[in-house]
Amino acid sequence: MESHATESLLRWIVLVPLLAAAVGGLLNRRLPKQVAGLLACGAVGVSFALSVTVFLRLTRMPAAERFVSDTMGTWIGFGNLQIDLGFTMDPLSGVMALVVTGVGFLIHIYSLGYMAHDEGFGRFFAYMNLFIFAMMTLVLGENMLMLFVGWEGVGLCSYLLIAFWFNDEANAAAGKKAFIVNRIGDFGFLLGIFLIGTTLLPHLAEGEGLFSFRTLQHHAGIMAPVATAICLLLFLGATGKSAQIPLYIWLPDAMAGPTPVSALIHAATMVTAGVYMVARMNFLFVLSPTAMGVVAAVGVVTAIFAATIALTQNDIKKVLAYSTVSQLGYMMLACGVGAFGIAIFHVMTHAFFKALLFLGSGSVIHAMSNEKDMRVMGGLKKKLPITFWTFLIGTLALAGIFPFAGFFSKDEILWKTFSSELGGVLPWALGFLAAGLTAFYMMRLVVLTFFGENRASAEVKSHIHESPATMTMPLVILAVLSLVGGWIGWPHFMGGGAWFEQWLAPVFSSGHGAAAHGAAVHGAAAGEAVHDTMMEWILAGASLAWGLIGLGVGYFVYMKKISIATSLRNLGGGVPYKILLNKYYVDEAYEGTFIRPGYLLSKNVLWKIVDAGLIDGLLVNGSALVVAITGSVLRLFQNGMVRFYAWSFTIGVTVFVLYLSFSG
Amino acid sequence: MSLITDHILTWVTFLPLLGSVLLWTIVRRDSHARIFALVVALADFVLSLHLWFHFDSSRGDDQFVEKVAWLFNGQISYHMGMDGISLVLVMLTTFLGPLVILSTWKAITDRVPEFMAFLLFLQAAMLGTFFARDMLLFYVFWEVMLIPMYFIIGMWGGQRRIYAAVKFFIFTMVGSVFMLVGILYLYFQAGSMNLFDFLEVALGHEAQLWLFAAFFLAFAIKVPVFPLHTWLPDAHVEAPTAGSVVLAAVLLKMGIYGMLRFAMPLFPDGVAFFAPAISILAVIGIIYGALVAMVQPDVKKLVAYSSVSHLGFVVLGLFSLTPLGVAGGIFTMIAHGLSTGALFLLVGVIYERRHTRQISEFGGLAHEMPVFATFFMITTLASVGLPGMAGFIGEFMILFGTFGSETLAHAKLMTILATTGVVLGAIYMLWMYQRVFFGKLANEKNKGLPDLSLREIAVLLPIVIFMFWLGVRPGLILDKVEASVATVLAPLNGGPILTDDPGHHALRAEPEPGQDHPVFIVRDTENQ
Amino acid sequence: MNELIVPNLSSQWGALLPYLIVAVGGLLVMVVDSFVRTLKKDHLSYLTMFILICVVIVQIVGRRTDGDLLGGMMITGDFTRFFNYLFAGIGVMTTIFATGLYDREGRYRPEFYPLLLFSILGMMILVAANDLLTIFLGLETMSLATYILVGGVRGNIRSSEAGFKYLILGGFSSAFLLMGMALIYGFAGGTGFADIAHAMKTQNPDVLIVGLGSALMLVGFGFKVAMVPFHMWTPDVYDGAPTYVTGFMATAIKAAAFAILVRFVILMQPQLAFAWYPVLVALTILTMSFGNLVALAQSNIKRMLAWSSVAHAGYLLLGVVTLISPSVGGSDMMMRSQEIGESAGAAILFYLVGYALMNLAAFGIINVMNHKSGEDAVDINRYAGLSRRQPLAAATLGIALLSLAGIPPFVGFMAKFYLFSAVVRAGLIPLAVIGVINSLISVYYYLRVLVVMYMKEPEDTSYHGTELVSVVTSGVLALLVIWLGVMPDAFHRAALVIFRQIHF
Amino acid sequence: MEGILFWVFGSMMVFGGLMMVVQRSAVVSAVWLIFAFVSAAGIFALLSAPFLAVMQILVYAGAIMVLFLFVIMMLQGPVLEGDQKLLGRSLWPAVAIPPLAIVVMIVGYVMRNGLTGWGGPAPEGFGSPEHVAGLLLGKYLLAFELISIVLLVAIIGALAVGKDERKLPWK
Amino acid sequence: MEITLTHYLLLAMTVFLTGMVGFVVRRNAIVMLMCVELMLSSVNIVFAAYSRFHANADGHVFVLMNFAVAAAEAAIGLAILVEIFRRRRTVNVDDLKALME
Repeated sequence: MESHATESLLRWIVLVPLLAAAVGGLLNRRLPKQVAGLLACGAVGVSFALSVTVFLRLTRMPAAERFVSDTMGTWIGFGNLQIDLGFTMDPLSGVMALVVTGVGFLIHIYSLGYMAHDEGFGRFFAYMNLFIFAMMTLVLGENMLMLFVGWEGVGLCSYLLIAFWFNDEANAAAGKKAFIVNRIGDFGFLLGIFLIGTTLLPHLAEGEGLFSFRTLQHHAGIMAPVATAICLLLFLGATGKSAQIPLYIWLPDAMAGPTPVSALIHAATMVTAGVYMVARMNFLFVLSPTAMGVVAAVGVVTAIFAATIALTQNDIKKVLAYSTVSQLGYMMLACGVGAFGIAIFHVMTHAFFKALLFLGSGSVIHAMSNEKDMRVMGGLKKKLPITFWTFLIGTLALAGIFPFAGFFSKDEILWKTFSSELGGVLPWALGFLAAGLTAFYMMRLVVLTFFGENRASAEVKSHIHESPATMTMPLVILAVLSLVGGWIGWPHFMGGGAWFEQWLAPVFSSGHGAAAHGAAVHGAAAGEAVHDTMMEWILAGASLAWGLIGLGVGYFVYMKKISIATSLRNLGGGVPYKILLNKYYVDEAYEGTFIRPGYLLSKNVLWKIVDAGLIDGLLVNGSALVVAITGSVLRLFQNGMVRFYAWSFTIGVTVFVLYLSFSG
Repeated sequence: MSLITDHILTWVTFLPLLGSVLLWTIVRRDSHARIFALVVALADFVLSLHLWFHFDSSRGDDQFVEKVAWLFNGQISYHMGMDGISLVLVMLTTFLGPLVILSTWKAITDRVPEFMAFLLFLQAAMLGTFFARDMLLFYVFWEVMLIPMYFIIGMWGGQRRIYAAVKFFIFTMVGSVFMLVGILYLYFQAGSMNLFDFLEVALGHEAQLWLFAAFFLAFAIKVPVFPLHTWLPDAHVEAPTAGSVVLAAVLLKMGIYGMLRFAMPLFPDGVAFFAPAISILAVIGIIYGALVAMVQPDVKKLVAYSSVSHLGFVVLGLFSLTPLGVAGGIFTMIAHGLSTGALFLLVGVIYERRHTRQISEFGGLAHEMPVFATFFMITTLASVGLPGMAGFIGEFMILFGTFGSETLAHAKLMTILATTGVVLGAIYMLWMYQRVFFGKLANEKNKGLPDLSLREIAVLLPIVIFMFWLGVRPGLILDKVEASVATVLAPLNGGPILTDDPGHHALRAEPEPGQDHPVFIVRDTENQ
Repeated sequence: MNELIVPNLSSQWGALLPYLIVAVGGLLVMVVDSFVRTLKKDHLSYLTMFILICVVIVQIVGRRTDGDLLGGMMITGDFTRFFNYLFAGIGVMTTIFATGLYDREGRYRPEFYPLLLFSILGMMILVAANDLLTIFLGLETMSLATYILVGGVRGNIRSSEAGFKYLILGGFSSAFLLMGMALIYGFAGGTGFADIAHAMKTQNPDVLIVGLGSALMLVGFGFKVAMVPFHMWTPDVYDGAPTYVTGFMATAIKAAAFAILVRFVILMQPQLAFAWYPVLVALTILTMSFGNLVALAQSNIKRMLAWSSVAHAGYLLLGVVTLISPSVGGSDMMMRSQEIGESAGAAILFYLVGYALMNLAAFGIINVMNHKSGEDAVDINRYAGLSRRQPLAAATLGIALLSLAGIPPFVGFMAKFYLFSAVVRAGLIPLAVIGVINSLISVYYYLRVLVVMYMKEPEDTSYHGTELVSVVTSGVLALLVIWLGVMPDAFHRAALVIFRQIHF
Repeated sequence: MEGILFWVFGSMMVFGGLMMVVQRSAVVSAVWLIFAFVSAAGIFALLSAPFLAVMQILVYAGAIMVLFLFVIMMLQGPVLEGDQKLLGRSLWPAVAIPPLAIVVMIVGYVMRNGLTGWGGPAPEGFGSPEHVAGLLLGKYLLAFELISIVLLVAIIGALAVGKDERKLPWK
Repeated sequence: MEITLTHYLLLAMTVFLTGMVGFVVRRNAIVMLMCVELMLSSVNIVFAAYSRFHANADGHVFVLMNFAVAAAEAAIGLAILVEIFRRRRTVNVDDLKALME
């Protein structure tokens, strides 16, 4: 095993937010709001700064050895099962760490303003810091178990923050739903871990951490026979965390939490954990074309499925939520076609613009006195100029308009889908379609929110105002990032260096190896590369045009000809619209097939019939009753009649005599 | 000092009994009784710390052994010993002892000296059970344990306390009487009641099956394993808080301990024969317990059923026959002891205030009692096995161990089914939490409920600290039990997952290559 | 024809002394009561106790001339001394319990003391019997005295009825016993145990004559120990008799009857016991089960304990069954089987003592549980909340009942342990299983009393133990119950030694 | 000769017993019992037990039965009325079958195994008062003493139970 | 036909069973006592017969003791019966139902 640099700063990236969370959480209301806010933001800031420091150190290393680790000792040590408590940073986790702490920091700042008047201020920041801790554990964890700690930790924070305003039962329910659905994913994840562990354990050398990513990568070949199973199980976990079909249902509900939470957890960071994990385990996924196919298929179907739902939603955050689901589908698609680097690239750009959009929507909601329904918004352009312009930038980025960040990542994804051996025309077409839909519904959102007349009540209207600087400043920064953030991945065909991909290349080397292998098998020639470049140009142009069309149509329909929307709504008797509005009735289907029957089964059959009736009633009390009744019946022999007693005596004697006669 | 340290196990066991007797006879004032009991329990804890710090983790055999002839010319002896498995359970018991007593400060106002006496008596019996290395001694402690618990449930319990107490008593007796016959049979095969002599008896296949069934029944009822569990919810619901805590935290562990210490090593054929069936029951218990817990209207009953589910994991781990699964089971016992104990304490807190445990009576408590809500949340999370807390380590090890088990039939399928319990656990716990703590404060009676007092925090805080501590540093327990687990499993020819590769000597207590039989005991320590 | 064989008494006075003391003591008590008019009421009880204690002292300090007495009519040794101690102890306890109730209407029974002593004399003789005639006379002395103890409470119809039922059924059973003896006499040509043993060795026993004879004797003893189906007097008589007499009967008579039963089956075994062994096994099982099952349905504590005594008779019969179980008789396994027989016998002895202790402790409390009006508290519900009113009485009764249920660390558990271990040792595992199932069932009804005492609030607080002396005495017995439950070994070893003396 | 007497006394005894059982009046039953006892004395005589025969008449048929008759007369009324009916018709089989079964078994056994003869005439002086007295005062001295205790107990008992409390001799 | 030991035994058995059946069927307590006496009497015949068979008088002693015990038993039985009769004005054992389940 190659030696690698150790970096004890790493642990503090993780631990500082934890300490801040602990302090903030324990002192809670005893801490003045300013102090609490400062503590929380400061902690994340420190974390960010440390991440940058370590990251820079990473950049100075030779490309192949970019890896630092920080081990805090054995976590679980039993027999030859050795799991360390440690953190590592390689190019992949470095990028993730920067995104998480960076965006997290901005959102923390934003929250200072957004949550300023909330009574749970201290609690909120404690949770947020705890989230950063968990997310960093997930990202920097040295092994799968550490990742799983973070994985569950972010789920917990998500739960706590969704249910932050627990007064409303719906929020609490949404939080619970998020946690539980994630747990379903974890079910697969855990099994995946077990499968890896049992496959690998007999082959480990002394002192090798069983689930350490380095070990896994090192021994990936051993796992080849069961790679498909492992990958599918792990992917089940990813569908939970990254809100893919069939476990995406929690994410839209999760919008019940405060908007910064939606931005941080349910857009920028946590939900991408699944993508991160798949990318992290790329060396396994590439071993199984089946698994890759499933990943790609689920990704693309999710992308288009969520996009269609987003078309009809009226809640501003719900639209963004479905959009997030859709974008996560893109990322999965990228992973599925082997373009892990691009997936992470999209993770990053998406973090920028989706955080921006959420924060912007938060600003809107803040201005509209917590109103989230777009149907009563409108005309906010003038009153919230900063919000509007930054929001628009985010929209353009999401719609994939050149030169915003989204263009680069999304375009790359579509291109890879098209060109990869694992992709093809059909996935590309679906992704392409989804991209147009995205542009359309985003424009719809923008128009309904910012353009036209305000449709709110006078009371609400009078309170509309631009948000404070703590909120707008992050918006601006994120807007800038949404613009320029994609440029680091400027692709080759446009004269760039695809620096982002190159940076990650060492992590995905095996993946690339497989892709190269596949290309070699299929006789990829140099000539084809030229053709590819042409093709790339064409596709990029098409997708840009397609995005613009989407935007245009959206603008046209909702700004000029609202009747079109109405007639679309009534298309086919309004059934398609209704289906979309009600999200394909998936929640209801789950409720009807699993939850309700499960509940009724448990209550009426298992508890009432099996437990109380059969086991307790029939077996336990029943046998007791039989004994008691036997006793009561036998008791009747004791009738007080001496003659009867004597008779039973004679019977006893007779038995003896008879027995003796027969035996003698 | 050597008077104490030479007979440390006796002291640890009988100090509470002494306190109990004094409470019966001398200490009659309520306030005195409380303080006296607390002091005794604390003293016992301090004594047990001696065990913890002087325990040699590298050895899998018994330590601090005491052996005095008792009956039949020493064929039956007062034989006390302690290995790592006993150690951790003993520490759990003595650690919870003072906390439990402290928790009853306000809750028990009727016949306080008697209550404290019974609690201490119970503690003595439980400790004795963990130490006993003579089967009859074990059986005596095992049965004696019923008496104080029976009174605790029956005298200070809820509405249906009598039903619950009697059910508890008789249910447990049902199993143990058959075990007694089994013990007697073994006694005449071995010529002694000593566990280690039992281990050397060569039993026929059929005898092993019968004996294993007899032993297993006794322990399975105590655990409780699936169809034998119905006493548990009743006992839990009706018992006073302290009773529930002890019941959940320690008493249920007796069954597991018994399987591990006696039923499994003594009858390898029985284990081999029954393991598939038992693992199925365990899995049923996991899922069934969780599903039934989900629909309970009473918080305590919910927690009770959750115990059925959790202990299903432990049983599964045990019968995976892998060191990992077994160690995970032991770890889960501790973790479950902490988390479920804390849950019952918390339920007790709210019951003291509101005199109801119906979930529907609550809602929105997080407003009125934020500290309480926080403790409850932490405990809930510990219970559902959130990574980073104690529960996760155990569950992970169990499931991982089981998954890799090569002796257990359908191990993979069992693990997959069992893992659904992880999901279900989150469902019922969080749903309960949501209904109790979240939402609007709808019920007028819940307005203005006082938050946790300092005393209550003092009771809960140590437990919570350990939940985290063990979650981050499970080595605290694992190091102590590792060698002992190997010893216990040695008669079963080990779990393949960790030992089948000759290239690695995975376990420190693995026999030396040249040695044919693993050393169960170091006789020298007995004949001191 | 045959010359007068006058037994040489001079060397036997020492061994006869305990019997003489009790016999003369009985007369003395009677005489004192009749002629000394200045006596306080409880002086008679002191005298009675003194006499019984004299028996103990004489046995401790006296010379031990073991062996045949009075020309083989009796035999003395550790075995008889052991039972003499037991009877004396039970007698003292019974005297204490009885004396406590002097003041109650209709309970002053001066005849109680001589009758108690004569009854004990009968038992002592019964245990020491070495001749069928001695058995018969000892048994009748014991029984006749007991009939009056049971039925002699004037003005109490329940007592009279109990006494009459006991008497008439006792007479009925005596007829069977006698018929059995007659048949055995007919086989052996003599009534001495020595004659019988000799005949057993030398002649081929006729199954119907000897088998039926011994079976009928078994029936007679079975009546005394309350073996199903000869048990039916038990609940009625225990219920109707004054409680202290019930306690006496449940412990002393049972002990005496089992003592002679054990000696009798050993005498008959191994050649013949197997003729009716399966029937005995079946009746043992029935006895255990019947007793426990019906006890479940009782609400009267005395009846409950009566049925429980039937059940305990069943357990003890289990010991008897083990004692003579076929494997014991196998010639090739003689060494091991002797061991088994000894362990069974010692277990029976231990059980009898333990049973006496715990039962006396229980009856001691029940005996003094009265209403102000003098009404006995026999309904279990009268004990509600006793733990609050009289913690000591409740704890004592509780310990006694838990011990009866066979819960450690009380002597009842150890007794069962020794017994069942002998049973298992003899390989009778199904019987052991039935035994433990039965003791499981028994737990329920014993617990019910505990439930009432400790877990129910009192409805009528006017019932309470009136006699502190009795309560404290019972408390001391309860301590013995614990002590013997924790440290039974010395006593058990003694029991082994004692039993060895009569065995094989 | 012995044969005839045996059959005579035997059938008298059985008949007396049966009549005692079936007669409803207690007095009549008692008289039939005396009849049976007298027959028994005859049987004793046949069995070379003259002393027993005499004692049977004196003690049994004399003293004991007089006691019975005395009590019956003392109690009068209900005792003399006797039983309304002995047993329900349906219960007769339950009562009768066990003894019948015993009879069948034992008779069957006897028929299989044959009769047991005497093996010789009784010795001279057998069963005479001297003979029995020798045993009573010698070998069976204990029994002789014990029976006094038994009778004493019976006296105490009869007094204690039978007498009114105020009239107890010692009060 | 020679009268053998067996004849006497069978006679005793018949008488014994008669007494036994009488005991079971009769309600009158005094008659029940008499039935017991009858049964004892039959036992006496067995003893006497075996005494004759073995040519030793041990059985005779037994019979004598039997007389005494029977007398004692009858005395006590009748005493208790008188006491019961005083209270209940009955000697019908089926009326003795103060003690039953």
